[in-house]
Amino acid sequence: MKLIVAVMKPFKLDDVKEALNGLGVKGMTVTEVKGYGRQKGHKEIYRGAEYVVDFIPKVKIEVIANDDVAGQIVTAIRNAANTEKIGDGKIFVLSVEDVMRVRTGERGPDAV
Amino acid sequence: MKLIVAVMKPFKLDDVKEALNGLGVKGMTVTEVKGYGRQKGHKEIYRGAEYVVDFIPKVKIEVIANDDVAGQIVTAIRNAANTEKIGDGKIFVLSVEDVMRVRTGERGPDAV
Amino acid sequence: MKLIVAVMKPFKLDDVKEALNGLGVKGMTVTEVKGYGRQKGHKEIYRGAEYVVDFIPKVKIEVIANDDVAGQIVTAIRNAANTEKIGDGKIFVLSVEDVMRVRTGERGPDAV
Amino acid sequence: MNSGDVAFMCVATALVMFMTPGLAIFYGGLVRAKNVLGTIMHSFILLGVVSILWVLFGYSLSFGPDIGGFIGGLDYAGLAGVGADVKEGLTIPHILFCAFQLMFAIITPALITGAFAERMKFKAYLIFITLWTIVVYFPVCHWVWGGGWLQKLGALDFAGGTVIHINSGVAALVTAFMIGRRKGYGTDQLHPHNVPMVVLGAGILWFGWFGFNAGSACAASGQAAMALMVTQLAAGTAALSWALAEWIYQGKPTVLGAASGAVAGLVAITPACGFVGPIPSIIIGAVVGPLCYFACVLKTRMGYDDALDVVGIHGVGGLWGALATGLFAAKAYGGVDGLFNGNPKQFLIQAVGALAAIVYSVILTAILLKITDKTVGLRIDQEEEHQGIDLSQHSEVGYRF
Amino acid sequence: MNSGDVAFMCVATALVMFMTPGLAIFYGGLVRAKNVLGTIMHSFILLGVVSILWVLFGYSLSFGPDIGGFIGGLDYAGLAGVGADVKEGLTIPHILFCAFQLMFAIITPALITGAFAERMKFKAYLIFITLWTIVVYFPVCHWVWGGGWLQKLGALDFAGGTVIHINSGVAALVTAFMIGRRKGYGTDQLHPHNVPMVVLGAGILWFGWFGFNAGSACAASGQAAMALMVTQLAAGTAALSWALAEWIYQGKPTVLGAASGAVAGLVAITPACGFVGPIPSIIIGAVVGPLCYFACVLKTRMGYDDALDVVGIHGVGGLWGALATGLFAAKAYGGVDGLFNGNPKQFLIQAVGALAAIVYSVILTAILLKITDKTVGLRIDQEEEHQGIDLSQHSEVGYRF
Amino acid sequence: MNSGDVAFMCVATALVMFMTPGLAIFYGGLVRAKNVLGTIMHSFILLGVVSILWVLFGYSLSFGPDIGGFIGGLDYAGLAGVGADVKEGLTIPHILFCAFQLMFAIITPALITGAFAERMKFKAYLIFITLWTIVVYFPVCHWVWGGGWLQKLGALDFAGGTVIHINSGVAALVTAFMIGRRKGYGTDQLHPHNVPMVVLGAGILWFGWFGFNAGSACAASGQAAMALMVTQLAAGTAALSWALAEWIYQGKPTVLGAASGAVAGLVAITPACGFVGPIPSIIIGAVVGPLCYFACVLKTRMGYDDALDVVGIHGVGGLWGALATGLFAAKAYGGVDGLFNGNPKQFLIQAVGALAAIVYSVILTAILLKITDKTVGLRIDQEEEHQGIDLSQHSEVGYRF
Ligand SMILES: Nc1ncnc2c1ncn2[C@@H]1O[C@H](COP(=O)(O)OP(=O)(O)O)[C@@H](O)[C@H]1O
Ligand SMILES: Nc1ncnc2c1ncn2[C@@H]1O[C@H](COP(=O)(O)OP(=O)(O)O)[C@@H](O)[C@H]1O
Ligand SMILES: Nc1ncnc2c1ncn2[C@@H]1O[C@H](COP(=O)(O)OP(=O)(O)O)[C@@H](O)[C@H]1O
Repeated sequence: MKLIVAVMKPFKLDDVKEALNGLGVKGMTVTEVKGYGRQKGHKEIYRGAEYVVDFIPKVKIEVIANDDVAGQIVTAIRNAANTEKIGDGKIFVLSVEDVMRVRTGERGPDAV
Repeated sequence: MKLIVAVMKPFKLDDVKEALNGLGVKGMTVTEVKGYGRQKGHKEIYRGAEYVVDFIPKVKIEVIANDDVAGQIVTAIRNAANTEKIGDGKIFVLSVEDVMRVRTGERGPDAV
Repeated sequence: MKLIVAVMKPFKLDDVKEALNGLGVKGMTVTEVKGYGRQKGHKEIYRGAEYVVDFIPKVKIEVIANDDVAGQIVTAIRNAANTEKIGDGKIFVLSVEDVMRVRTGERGPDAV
Repeated sequence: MNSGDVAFMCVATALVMFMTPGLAIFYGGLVRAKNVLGTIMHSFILLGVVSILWVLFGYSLSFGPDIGGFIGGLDYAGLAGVGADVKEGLTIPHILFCAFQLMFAIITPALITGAFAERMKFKAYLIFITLWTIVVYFPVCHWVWGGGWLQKLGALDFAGGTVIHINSGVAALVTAFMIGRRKGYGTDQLHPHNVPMVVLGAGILWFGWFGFNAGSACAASGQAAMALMVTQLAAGTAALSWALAEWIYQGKPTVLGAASGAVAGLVAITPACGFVGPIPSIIIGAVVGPLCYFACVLKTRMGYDDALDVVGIHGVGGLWGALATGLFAAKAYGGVDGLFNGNPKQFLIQAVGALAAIVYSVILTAILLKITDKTVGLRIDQEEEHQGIDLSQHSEVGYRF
Repeated sequence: MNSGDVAFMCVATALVMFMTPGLAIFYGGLVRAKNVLGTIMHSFILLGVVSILWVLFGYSLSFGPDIGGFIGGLDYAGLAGVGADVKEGLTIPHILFCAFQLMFAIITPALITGAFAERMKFKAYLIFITLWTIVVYFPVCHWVWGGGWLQKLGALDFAGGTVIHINSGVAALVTAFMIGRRKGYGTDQLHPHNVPMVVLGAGILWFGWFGFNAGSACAASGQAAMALMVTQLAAGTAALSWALAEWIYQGKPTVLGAASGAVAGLVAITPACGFVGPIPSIIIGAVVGPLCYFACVLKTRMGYDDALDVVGIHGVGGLWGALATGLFAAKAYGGVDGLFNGNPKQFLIQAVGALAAIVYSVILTAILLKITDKTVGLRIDQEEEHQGIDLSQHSEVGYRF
Repeated sequence: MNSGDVAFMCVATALVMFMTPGLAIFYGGLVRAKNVLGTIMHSFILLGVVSILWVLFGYSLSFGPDIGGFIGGLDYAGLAGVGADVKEGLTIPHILFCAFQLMFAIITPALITGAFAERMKFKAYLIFITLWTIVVYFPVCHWVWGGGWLQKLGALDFAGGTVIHINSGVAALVTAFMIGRRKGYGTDQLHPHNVPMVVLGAGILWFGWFGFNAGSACAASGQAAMALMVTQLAAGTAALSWALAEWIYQGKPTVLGAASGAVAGLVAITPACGFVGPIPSIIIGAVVGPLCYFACVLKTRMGYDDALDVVGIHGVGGLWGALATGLFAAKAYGGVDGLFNGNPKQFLIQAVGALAAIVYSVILTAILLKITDKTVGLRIDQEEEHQGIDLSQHSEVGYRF
């Protein structure tokens, strides 16, 4: 099983959710994060002073998936989250050793 | 070493903390997240319109543990977090290559 | 490729960012989390009652890096985040199977 | 008609109205984020419910011609005869007096809501609070201000220590017992989600309370001015004395303590404010801070869950205020003398007034709660309580940052 | 000069001023967090812009000697001759009347801003709103209150149903159409980020509205007192009736609904408040809640994006209020009789007044928007809209928790 | 006694009281979230501390029979002889004048607290601020309003530019220097955590300031009305002129800038408001916006850490206001003529008054800080500063969303 993590622009979340629904992916976990990268931060003004804020609001989604669909999921997220502008974010895949569904105690692929 | 990640209902956090204390687990990191899954979202009303909000508040805990206790930890979390109702969440386990304690610079199992 | 995760004291974030810049690391993702560990929580007073709050504000940073620089990054974070006081946090390293840059669709080391 | 008095009472009425949103903000900040809206709604909706009751028959029951010392007659039902003409015995329009008193009738039941915060069904709430306003507030108001038996007895209650604070504080106690504790009480940290909001609410209450207390003179008079000053002194002193009590007993003074102390001081000076001068008001405030603080400490030990300390602040503070009026009152300020000015009888009368309100409010509140519980059920179920009343009762969430 | 009246009108002026920050808070809570500051700014900056316009020529255009029933002359430009002496026909200083009216001129354009929230360029906003105040507000104000043709016709508008609410509500409709929908309208959840803030704003508005409505009597009189009472009754009833409509049609009463209803009630009673008594005010409030609620439901169906429901609340509520004045007005309260008191003509006059304001405001608003669009462009670009107007227009963020 | 004046002054007193919670909200929003409560506490607790000082001897030192032009005698200690009877020379009760002035004595020290926000020990704060109120505020208040030497000299200070704003602004400067910069100053972003809260605070301040300025007429008079109008004009203009200065020099107008400008405008018009008309008030406001803006820019360059710009806004704005009074004052409005009306002497007198306050406040503030530092230490330690003053000084947290 894989853990697919994607960091992306917040307003793309709904599109990504739709795309995953399309693949039959039934769950994910979403975190509000701040990203630092090539994308230029915004300027802020505060009583005569000026600051550049480098950390930009992003959302991170985490999806556990079975090995066979992981590739499709990555592609689907990429297509949905892509705006072709800098700051679109990253997707990365980790290997998961074990998964358990809390409610039932099921383990492994059944728990996904 | 393992990284045990659990996504669960927020009001179960204290129970889980107690359960982990019982196992002698001395640390964890907690994040507020929003979950999307089989659990039905709630309805919201806004000036005559109605929306279903699919993303439900959850907490995510991350625990680094040595290999020998990882299994026990998963079981303990499961038992503490289980309400037998849909939306109880998931636990997954990843393999960790290295751990360091910032304060001392200790590495590996000692750093956990 | 590696995923380097560090949990640390919030006011050290800027120092860590500088340190990573120094290594040419161009990106990271930051999450506000709460930590539970050896560090004693703070007391709170509420209308005659007293509580100890165990969960302490921390930040978590996630950096994806190629294998060759991962070690340096861990060291750099450690040096920047270290205050030699309890509660300085942990760094851990996971192995990443695949990385993709959303904007370009690049994969692997190029996407980092 | 005196235009200065009309000007004064119009503004005083507006100020007292403003206290109800202020209370909504005060209470709203004290609950957890998932219950903020439902808690606000408890106060806010009364601006509608009680306004209508007041016009229909509430004003008449409270201030209509006295029937047996217990209740007013229905002569003013529908506000018949209550117009823009000057009210007999006053210098302001009858409708203005009626409007001013309406604001008191709105905020009194709203005060109670802190006791059962975070767990009552909204439907049950509406039923209970409507009944309570009719069956408890209107009569007690009549007793003290509308020509009822306590007024005839000579009980002093300038702006409503007995009518408002003891009355609601005691109702709060009964409610807290009968609805039971919140889930997680004693284990989880059921703490305020927004303390700056609480302080803002306290600030609005304080501001509005000048209208409440000084306005109770019904004229822009020297008595009003003195009431205003002693209101300030009692509130300020109590803010300080609560914080100091915390500092001594728990090692730190808190901001919530100062805000709570201010409210306690305002409560305590309410019955006394037309009858005492600056020094007694400082004493009243100095005592009420620690007194209410320890009442809150005690609550924690006794184990009932008066969520926002209505008993500790309004009940205990109101009782102290009613009795203190009997101690410190001085004829020179506009009433009669109290114990310390050589008139022990007044202290007894004050005690009788307080006792009557307590007994009446306890019994009636308990009955009304039982009725409500039997018909629609008082309490939300466990899942709903986890979700919070905002979502479960109103399908809304407070914040989306 | 009557000191009671001066006292009253000074405070009323302060209260109406307070409504503008109140509106900023009300609207600010209704938008998403990334737009909170820009939305606040729309109201707040008018405290400066309109103040200056008012002194330069606005007061004069509105209240200067009538020119053909349409506009005032420039005799008072620069507030020449507007001093601390008593104003003819009143008992208060001329400058005080001028200050009181200034506050109305500030809040009226501010009301419109809810329609185009979250997407207008700040520069375009300033241009448009300045022009609108000059070309629409000042004339219509003159028509109704400054001795213009509607006043001569006998249109009743005690505190500004036509001048303020219909006028701004209609302008809002035009703006919503011409600027287009927000990104994500109909798909994303463009929900309030801070409902407690909305309720606080509503509370401040309600409080200030007592100055607005009662102050429109220009004296601390019986009429002022009655206006105050009916304001309370309409607002409270409408808060309840909107929430009940939701309860019936959607299964839950919401807090936002109660707050929105309160504002709708305040809007509806505004033109009527000097001319009706308690029972009509309750009817006016009872009707306006569901009416505006369904207007909001309808908007969702019609698909234009009046972001904060200015049309549904101020337009529809103001129209109902203007007509209801023609229905319920009674000579005894200070004006003339309405339809239900045997004077159908007044109803017609009210309808004419409303219609005139609608036609004039629609046409002029559309022209001004076109001009602004052609010169600097109305709308921010897509990236800026994602970022929010706080960052894109003001380089600021609202919160940092 | 004049009931209109009593009505007016009661409300004015309430309005000025409301400014202190307003300031707490204003300052509270400007600090980081971990310091919000401690910052609020700095203002809020003074409602208690200064009230008590005032009754004990503060009123007497300020307004008691003059001793050598420097201080008042103790005749009114414990408010002896200060009752509900009319005060000589006025038309309101003595106790009401005393209450009104109390509110000024509360907010003045509260203003200073912005300078040392986020880093002072609470115990040290209480000691310092109590001493400052006694040793600096009471005397300077006596000089200007209580029959002291500046009043005899003919210095004009209608509502407290010198007494309140220069005085506190200068104390702020000294404090900022002596307590040192916050950790992270110049590197971290020590930004406001809640700008909507700041605007709300500014709105409350503005609202309350009408009581402050118009109330300083001590009667519901034409002068009060004019003071009210010019207060509005200066505040509105300055909100706009600060925002425009930003727009020109930094490319964007900010909401915080508009709010800061409004406060600067209110500060600047304070000494002048009883003596000038509309056009001068617009000029005063137009100048003070950019002036204070650049004062803030300059601060950043000079490197001292006046955290919330008390010097830049109250110090600089108050100084400009005091001098502008000497420029624009016109006999016709109630005082004497200023420079532009042919009386250059008045400008000199104003400068002398300002200078005296500056010198006195600098020296005494420095001494009091030194004493406090030597006894309990001014500053929290580094760990506590990281934690924030809410937790370290009050064992509380502001928010729990
Ligand atoms: N090395 C990295 N490790 C972790 N997260 C990263 C890394 N690089 C970028 N990110 C995340 O991806 C986001 C977008 O990256 P950025 O460099 O701005 O644009 P792009 O991905 O289009 O090249 C960042 O805001 C950050 O959250
Ligand atoms: N495939 C997944 N990947 C990541 N998180 C998931 C996944 N499926 C579920 N979750 C998380 O677990 C939570 C509970 O899942 P849900 O399907 O609602 O109930 P249950 O786990 O009881 O079957 C979700 O809210 C989400 O946070
Ligand atoms: N076993 C663990 N798994 C995950 N996170 C941990 C673990 N132990 C500690 N942490 C994180 O590190 C932080 C610091 O740990 P703590 O034990 O307080 O101090 P130290 O790391 O200096 O020994 C904690 O607040 C928590 O966020």
